[in-house]
Amino acid sequence: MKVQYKPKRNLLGTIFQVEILQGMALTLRKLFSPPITRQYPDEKPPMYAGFRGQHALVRDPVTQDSKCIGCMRCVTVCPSRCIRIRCQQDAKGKQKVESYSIEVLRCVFCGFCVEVCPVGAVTMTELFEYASYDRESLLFDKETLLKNWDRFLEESAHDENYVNPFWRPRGVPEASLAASQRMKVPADWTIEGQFIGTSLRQPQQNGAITHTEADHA
Amino acid sequence: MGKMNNDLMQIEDGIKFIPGASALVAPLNKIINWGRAGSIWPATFGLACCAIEMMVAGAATNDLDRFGIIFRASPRQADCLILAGTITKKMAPVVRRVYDQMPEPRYVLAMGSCACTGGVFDTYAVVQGADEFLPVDVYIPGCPPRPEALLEGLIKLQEKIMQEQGRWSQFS
Amino acid sequence: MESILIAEDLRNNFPNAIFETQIHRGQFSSIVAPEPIVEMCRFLKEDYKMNHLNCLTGVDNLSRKGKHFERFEVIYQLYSIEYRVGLRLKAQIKDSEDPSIDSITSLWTGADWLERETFDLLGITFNEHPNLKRILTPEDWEGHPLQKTYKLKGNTEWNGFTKLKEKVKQLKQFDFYSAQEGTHSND
Amino acid sequence: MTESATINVPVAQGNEDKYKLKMGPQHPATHGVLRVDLELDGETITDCDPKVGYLHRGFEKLAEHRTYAQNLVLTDRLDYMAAMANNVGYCEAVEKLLDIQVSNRARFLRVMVCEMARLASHLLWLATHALDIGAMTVFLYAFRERETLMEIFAELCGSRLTNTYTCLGGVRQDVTHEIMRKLDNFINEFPACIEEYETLIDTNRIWLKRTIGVAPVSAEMGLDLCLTGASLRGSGVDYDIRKHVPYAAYDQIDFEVPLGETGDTYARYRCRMEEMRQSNYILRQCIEKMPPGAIVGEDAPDLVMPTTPRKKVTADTSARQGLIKLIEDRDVYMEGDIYVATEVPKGELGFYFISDCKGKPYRMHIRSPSFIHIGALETLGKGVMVADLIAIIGTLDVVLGECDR
Amino acid sequence: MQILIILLQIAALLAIVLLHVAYTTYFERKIIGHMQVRMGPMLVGWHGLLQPIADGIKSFFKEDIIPEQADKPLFLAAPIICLVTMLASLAVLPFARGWVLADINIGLLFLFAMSSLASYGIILAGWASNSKYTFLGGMRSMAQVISYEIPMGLSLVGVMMLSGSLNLTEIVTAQGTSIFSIYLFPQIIGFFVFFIAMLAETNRVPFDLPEAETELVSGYLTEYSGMRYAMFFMAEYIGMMVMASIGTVCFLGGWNGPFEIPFFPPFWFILKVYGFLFLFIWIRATLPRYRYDQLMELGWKLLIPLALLNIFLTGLFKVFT
Repeated sequence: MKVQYKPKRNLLGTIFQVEILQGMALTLRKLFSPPITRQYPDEKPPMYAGFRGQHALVRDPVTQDSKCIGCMRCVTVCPSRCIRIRCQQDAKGKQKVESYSIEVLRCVFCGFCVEVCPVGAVTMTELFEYASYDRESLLFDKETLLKNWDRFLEESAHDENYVNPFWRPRGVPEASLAASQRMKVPADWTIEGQFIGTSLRQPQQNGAITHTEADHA
Repeated sequence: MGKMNNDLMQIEDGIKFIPGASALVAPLNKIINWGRAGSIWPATFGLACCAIEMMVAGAATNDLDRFGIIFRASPRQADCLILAGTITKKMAPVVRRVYDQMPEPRYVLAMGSCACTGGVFDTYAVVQGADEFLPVDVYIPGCPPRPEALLEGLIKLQEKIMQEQGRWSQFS
Repeated sequence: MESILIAEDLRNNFPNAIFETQIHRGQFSSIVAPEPIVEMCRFLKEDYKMNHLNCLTGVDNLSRKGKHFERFEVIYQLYSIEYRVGLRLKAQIKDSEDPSIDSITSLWTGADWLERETFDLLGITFNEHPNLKRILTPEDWEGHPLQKTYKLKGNTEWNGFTKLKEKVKQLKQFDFYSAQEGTHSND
Repeated sequence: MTESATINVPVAQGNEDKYKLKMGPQHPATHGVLRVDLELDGETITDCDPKVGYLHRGFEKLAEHRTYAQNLVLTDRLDYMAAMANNVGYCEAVEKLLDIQVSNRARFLRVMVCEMARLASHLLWLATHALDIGAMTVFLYAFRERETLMEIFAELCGSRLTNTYTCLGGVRQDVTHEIMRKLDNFINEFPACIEEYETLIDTNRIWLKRTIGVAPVSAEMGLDLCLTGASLRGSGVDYDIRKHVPYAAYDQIDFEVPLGETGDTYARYRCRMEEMRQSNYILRQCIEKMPPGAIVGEDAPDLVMPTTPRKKVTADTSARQGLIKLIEDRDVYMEGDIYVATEVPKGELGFYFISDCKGKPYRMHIRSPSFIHIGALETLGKGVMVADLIAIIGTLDVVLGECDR
Repeated sequence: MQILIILLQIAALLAIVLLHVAYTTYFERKIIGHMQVRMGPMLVGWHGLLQPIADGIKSFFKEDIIPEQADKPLFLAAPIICLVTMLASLAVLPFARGWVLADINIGLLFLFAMSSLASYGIILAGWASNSKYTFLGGMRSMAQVISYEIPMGLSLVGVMMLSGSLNLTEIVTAQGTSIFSIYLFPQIIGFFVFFIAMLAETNRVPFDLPEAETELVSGYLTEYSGMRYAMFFMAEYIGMMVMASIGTVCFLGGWNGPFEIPFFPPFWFILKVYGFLFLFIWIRATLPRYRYDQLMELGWKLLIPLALLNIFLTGLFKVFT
């Protein structure tokens, strides 16, 4: 396909600078249209579940402690090697996590640690405002990470039933999920309720289609 | 001048004090700090990925101009250096030179993991943190941080500037 | 037009220079001797219209075993836009003080930088290259990073960076705050 | 000194007409940390020597020390204007190397994010190119639309710029109805936005003067310089990897490849503008044709990749952790090498891999379009004026993260 | 006593003009911001109203860097030359009938002389900084000023012929007999040439080559910091105002308006000047930048012939009426 060029200017257009006047008309029109600026400190940007922001360790509502079992999968998968876990075996031979730290300034926010965690212990919250004057305060230890979780629950609209999309990926068949991953999720996270192309919808006559049409309306 | 020196009171070891000066200095200090905090001009200095988010912060959705922040191309007119991206060893002397060219008072923001610590690039070619050769004022985590996070870093910097005492460059 | 036919024809034209033709996941590659590489590329470019040089890079085969593998390898990935076929040439270069191969900048001007990059990162010299200098690393860098003997964190610190750190130490006394601290307090 | 301009005045020693100017690495128009050493005669460039490497981070070395799954995060930081397209390119290459099947839905999702990334990248190119030539309002307008895309990315995968969206065997997250509704709105509104940019610059006499006839590249010259992408298609060479070697679901999608004629800055500009329209069309098809199904293939490897071959994981450990799917004893760790190229917004992004039976690549080479395009600057930059050089850097659409790696 | 009054008048004029300059920058940021669908300064003061003040305070207390390699006296003198010449040209501007500091007979020539002198400041700044970017900026500025002074002067010859005077007050008065009591319509070609030359003289988009940010970093300003930079900045904006005033006086009928405003005669004058300034800003928000050689081409090959044509036509007009 050859690219389309706009027709050449005629003499009259050249003398009266029509194209420049058109451009100026556009900017003038924009002068009176409302600005799209979000006034940040007052207006926060829209945040979505699964945003890869500040790290947190989920506080278990029962034990009030972290859910981490010390399997080291997050440590292994971390591309920037910023997670440190120290484990200890207690008297019964059960593994206990002694310390868990994330060096946030080295993190690349890929979300791999959240994705591989078998128990949904580590997560990335929707908080992103935690700039600091020094480097030390951005080395999160276990206590800080648990506090981050509290702060997240406090500042966001989520409650205890929060499911991070990296714990339970959207669009994965229920059968291929581990037991711990079978969480209660919105309908369109499952295979049955997922988005299907508009041209493919007609032949299907199940519950999914009514849902999608309702959604579109 | 000599007479004035005699009037200096030594309140602590090494700290001298002019009687009555604080009444004059404090409001002036406040005004200057307000002026500085209200017009931070960063140098246009994009290094890598974070530079794109820095541009977004300057674009219409977030609009740094609201804070009185406009990018200056020349470091001579800049007050603040936003290190947006990975600093490699080859680049480090240049970064330092840009910093040296800036007039006092000058501030440095390290934006993103790479500028703060080197991030994922723990290799032969990358400086492991800008603070190896620059005094960094604010660290902004994220890879890259959201543009709003950069704004928050700049607000933190403004708070820091408001706290300053007597940083009056050549007039001090 | 099939890649295999081209590879065969190449073998017929340069019988002594082709050691082996491999196929892996549907891609053909010929392991070749380094000497006639320019003629080979010209042959492919002119006879089979392989006018697009996809990729030119080098490999350090130190910890990799193979029948024909020498220490260094230079990869030429060629593609014919007209016939939509590709062929890879893998020129083997023996380990020596100064591993070298002829430059193909006479065929593709664009190969200039790719060869410079290969020289920079692997230390393979390209004969008759117009401007063979380091490109990615600083000019006084020591070592070639992509060689397998080179550590990830580097074998030695770059000279320029140590100098910078010294300079920073010197400049620190002119800093506004440190200068003030120097006059006001004892530490 | 030998070829002093038109008037032949004897020049004293040391007062030569020519002088050197080092532009960059800190310069507002070099798109990052490119440095160009110029030799100038007045304002005309007589010698142009681009210097790169100021962002050389050692990607290829680092990749040899990380697993295939971990290296994905590095590709985000290559061409950070279109991280999605890089993710897709990397995954396509590794999947071919390790022989991993991708589900059909994931293919379509990949096409979708690729084209969104192409729009985002081209918008950023338009913005900076226009800013370089002095039209600063286009910059803001283009960023307005780009923000919409970035927000869709953030909702889709949790990050705006460095997406890490794909994974070996598919993608990491499915789309939701909300995302598709937003995308649908976007593609309905976007053609009007392109019109808006074109009103400002397309026929503007200053823009035409600054772009027509500047740095013309003929088809032969383009191939000789190894240019790819819109920079080559502006010269009329029909080379688009999406058509030549279809990857993802591009074989199921209908689109056209815009080709220029003259190969000058204006032709490349027009090519990219048309590509944006085509991308919009592809996105519309993605919405129409999105097939149902899982987002990862059956045999997708786990993120925690074993680094040594044939490591048996016993049944009980996998039961405990619940997730480990093995790539044991398959021929994924077969020895061999592969070169897979994909069409990213900048041009041809190729990955050359050598596998030596380990979970880490033995060698990863990235054929980055920007590196070669900056190499072409050496030829294109001769004989033009300083202002044109800025326009040429803009029109080649380079990004230094990808160039220096 | 007379001197004291004049001094007071000068002081008042300077204070008002400098305040206007400060707020012109504010309006520029606001207007361009809104044209680019964003907001402009918002947080320093109510809707950013204190922004220029903050900028000023900050600039005043910045460190003043003089590069080691610079030619020090010239480096220091350049911004002063720029600012002083620009301020001096304010003296002859008639803001309203009788509202003029020095009503001299060669007012228009004086303005030309001053605006040419100001370009010396720019050239010296470029040269004295001893940096290649500033040097290129200075060279560009010199070439630009030389090539655009001529069309500008020629375009005003028509006005001089019609009014028969170089005195600005008399030019305004003479326009009373014209259509709408402005010279815009009889001198439309002259106005076109003048307007383009005016943009070029003040180094505004699309002719902002001397400080083209994406090419020459900041052009001739690259090495200037703090207060000296602010002085150049002020000079540039005063230059804009002066040029807008010449345009107003020569083509738009100065202080004449559709009706008289009691107690504040310069109302129409100021309104027209602000109209011009808005046009400057509007153009800046819309257009790309010319290339150096194209700029020269436009000046010498289009504007000068047009201006000469205008003189010829005006002459014919004068002869036949």
